[in-house]
Amino acid sequence: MRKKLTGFVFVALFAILSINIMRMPGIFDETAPAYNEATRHYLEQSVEETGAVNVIAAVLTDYRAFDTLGETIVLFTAIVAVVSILRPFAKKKDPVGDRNG
Amino acid sequence: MDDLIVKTVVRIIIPFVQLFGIYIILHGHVSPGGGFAGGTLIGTSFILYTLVFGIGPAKKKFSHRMSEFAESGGIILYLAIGVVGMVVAGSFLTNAEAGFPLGEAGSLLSGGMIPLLMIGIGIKVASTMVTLFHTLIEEETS
Amino acid sequence: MTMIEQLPVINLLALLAMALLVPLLRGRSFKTTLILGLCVLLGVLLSSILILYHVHTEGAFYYHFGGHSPVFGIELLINEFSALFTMLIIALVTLVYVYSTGDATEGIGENEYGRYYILLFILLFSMFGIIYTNDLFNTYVFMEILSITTCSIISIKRKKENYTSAFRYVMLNEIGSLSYLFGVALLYMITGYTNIELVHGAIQQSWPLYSANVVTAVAFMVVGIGFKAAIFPFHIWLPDAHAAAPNSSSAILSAIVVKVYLLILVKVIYSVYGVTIMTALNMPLIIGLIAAVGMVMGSVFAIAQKDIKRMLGYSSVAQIGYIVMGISLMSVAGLSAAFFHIVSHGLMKAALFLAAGIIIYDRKIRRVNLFDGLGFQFPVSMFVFGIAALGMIGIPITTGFIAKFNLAFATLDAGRGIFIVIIVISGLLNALYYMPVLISAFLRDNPEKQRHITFEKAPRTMLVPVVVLGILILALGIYPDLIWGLLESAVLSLQ
Amino acid sequence: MSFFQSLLDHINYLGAVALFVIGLFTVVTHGNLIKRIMGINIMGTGIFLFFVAIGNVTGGLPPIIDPAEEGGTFINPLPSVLILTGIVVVVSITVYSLSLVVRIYETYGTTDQDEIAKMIREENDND
Repeated sequence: MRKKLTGFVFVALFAILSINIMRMPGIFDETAPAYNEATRHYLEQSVEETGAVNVIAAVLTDYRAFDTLGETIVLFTAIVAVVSILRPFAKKKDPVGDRNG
Repeated sequence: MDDLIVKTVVRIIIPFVQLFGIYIILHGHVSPGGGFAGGTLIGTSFILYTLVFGIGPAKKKFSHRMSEFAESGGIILYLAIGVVGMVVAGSFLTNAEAGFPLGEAGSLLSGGMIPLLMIGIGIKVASTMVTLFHTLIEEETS
Repeated sequence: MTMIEQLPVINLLALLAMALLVPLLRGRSFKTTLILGLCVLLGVLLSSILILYHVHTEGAFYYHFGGHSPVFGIELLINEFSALFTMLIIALVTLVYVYSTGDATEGIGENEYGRYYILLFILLFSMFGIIYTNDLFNTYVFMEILSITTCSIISIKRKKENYTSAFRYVMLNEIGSLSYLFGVALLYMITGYTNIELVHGAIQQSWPLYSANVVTAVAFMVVGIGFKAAIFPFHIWLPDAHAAAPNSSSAILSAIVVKVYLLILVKVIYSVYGVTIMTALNMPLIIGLIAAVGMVMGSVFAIAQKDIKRMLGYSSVAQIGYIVMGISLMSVAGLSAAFFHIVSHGLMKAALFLAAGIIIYDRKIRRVNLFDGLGFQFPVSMFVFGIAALGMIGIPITTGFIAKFNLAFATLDAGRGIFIVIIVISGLLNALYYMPVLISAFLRDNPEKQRHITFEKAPRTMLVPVVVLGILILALGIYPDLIWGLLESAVLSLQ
Repeated sequence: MSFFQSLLDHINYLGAVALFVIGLFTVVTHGNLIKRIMGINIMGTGIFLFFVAIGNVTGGLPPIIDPAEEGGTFINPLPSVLILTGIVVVVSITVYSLSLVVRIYETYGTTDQDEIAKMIREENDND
């Protein structure tokens, strides 16, 4: 019985969300609200400002480079996290004085 | 998986996979792709090597020490480029004003700091994938 | 760009560089890493104070990355709000860092020390980033770094229940982050910006036109941050997570990390949407009800707890209800009461966890009913524990009383007088679970029937921070104007 | 007729929201830990589809701007950049939770949450 109830709750959630989605703007061309002067700047000026032809690479590593720095730190943290769980004890092979992990 | 055919085939194609990965990273600012995609390619080639030849020889190819260096190396390269922008042009991670040569758009040597950052990201992603895979694999054997 | 305006990024880089340096310092003894870490923390504290002074005198300033305008680049906004809270966070973390040199490594393997401190510095880096940044998607990236570091700190000790509580924490945290990201996507759909101020400007006119977007975005963002900040109905992960973590890190988790998510909630409600939209969607009443339920139920659950750290975890859930109540009043008085409670709860909860940590570190007991007569064997830590517990209840001379008093006043001004009843009830419930611990510690005699006071032999690096926290709790209680002016200007800088 | 037209316009968003809700359902109701990690991935994919659907421009080319020829409609590049960042985040969360599952399986011998909860309850009763 509980399974049916939770199933019903999620169907209701999807119904509410899709009703809201239908009331949202479904425009997919230059007049869409998301296609504003920021996008036009990326598409028109990015070649002169960054010299990169691939606009996505230009945005990724020049305009929003701080995001990508955060990204590499997420990767670095993921390694430290996984290593801290799965490599608990100093291995025979590794130098025993390995105090900083 | 010590089947001879698989070993020889893998030994032949791995250099080409890595070469293609390096191509994708270096051409990140000219054609689709870039640091993330190219790094994944190189990482997968190491994982393929580990799968076929087992963890022992793979550890020699991509030792614990080297993976440690590659991880912090990627980030240090990224930070160094950012600090250059900060020192020269006054704000972190600047490209054009910080004196990085923009070069002629569309050519390989264009884009100022973008290819350098792409290489940094590529090293980081590749070494992350390989280290995580080795950690998970090592877990079973130890 | 004058030198002062480079300081925020220098702070971020210093914390990050320290985190990267720890694995490279493997050769030398561990002492040098600790001392170097302390220098970095003190340096960042000093520069945060400098930034706060600069912002207080010359006003807020922006830091554009790459020299791009905020329309298509990322920027940091350093105003009273971000300068003040980064300074408070680094000050509290430095205190807990000094404490952790003795205790955090208890229960972790021999070569784990380095990993714990890498995670600690990255945790600090992401908290600074969250409070500084003026970009919604950038906040999401830093939130993810914060949640991975928090989860791995929780699961660093090699105990069975750590892994299950850490796993449940990851799952619920991920639901929270992805809901927040869904809110950001909805806002991006109608404005095209991810910069907080530009989104604010664009929403003011266009929200009646795209009301479906704004309503869904508000709902998802508040629920998402609710999951992460452990606001009442979404708090399930907090007690186990904070009980499993090492003592000093549960102090950091409970006193600081949860508050950072509440600061994001404040940024979202006040800087992104603004009071007009929130009152139009009558969100204040909904959030106020959630907070009221949280205040009462959090304390009710805490009463039933046997493990001291789980009890402190549940009491955190109740105190978060207070803060969210202050935020939901949508008034300057309400928000400054909420900020004051963030500061006072941070101090009190850190003092409680650190004091309990000394006892757990020494006696390895965690059951609440085994605290009989510990007042004689652990006078210093039990005394500070007592001050902080009285503060939580709201006894006059402590900072807790000032916080609750201002909150009550703020609810009166905002015309929601009935919430005062809830505040009083919650205060009584707090007394119900803190008093027994104090009574059994000071009045009952311990198994060894020891009546004379013998000072505990915990290392000095653990006792000094606990005493400093006790003094701060009393100082803020007696003379709250120390930071009240700063808090007021932080609130005004958000509008 | 206009309802079907608007339904067609919003089909990307509906698909994204459907994925999000299915992922949420999997995370909330399933007991098996690995299935819950898969649920998180489904949720992440749903949101990234939603983000990219926002940036879609009908008839837009991928934004590789050839300096020679002018004009041409391009898709909005910003959502794609945000997704590159988002994918890496969901990957690292998945790796972390998988390593947790490895440890949980090692200590409890099962990856089913209800059995683990039962074991914990038994331990709490007798100690």
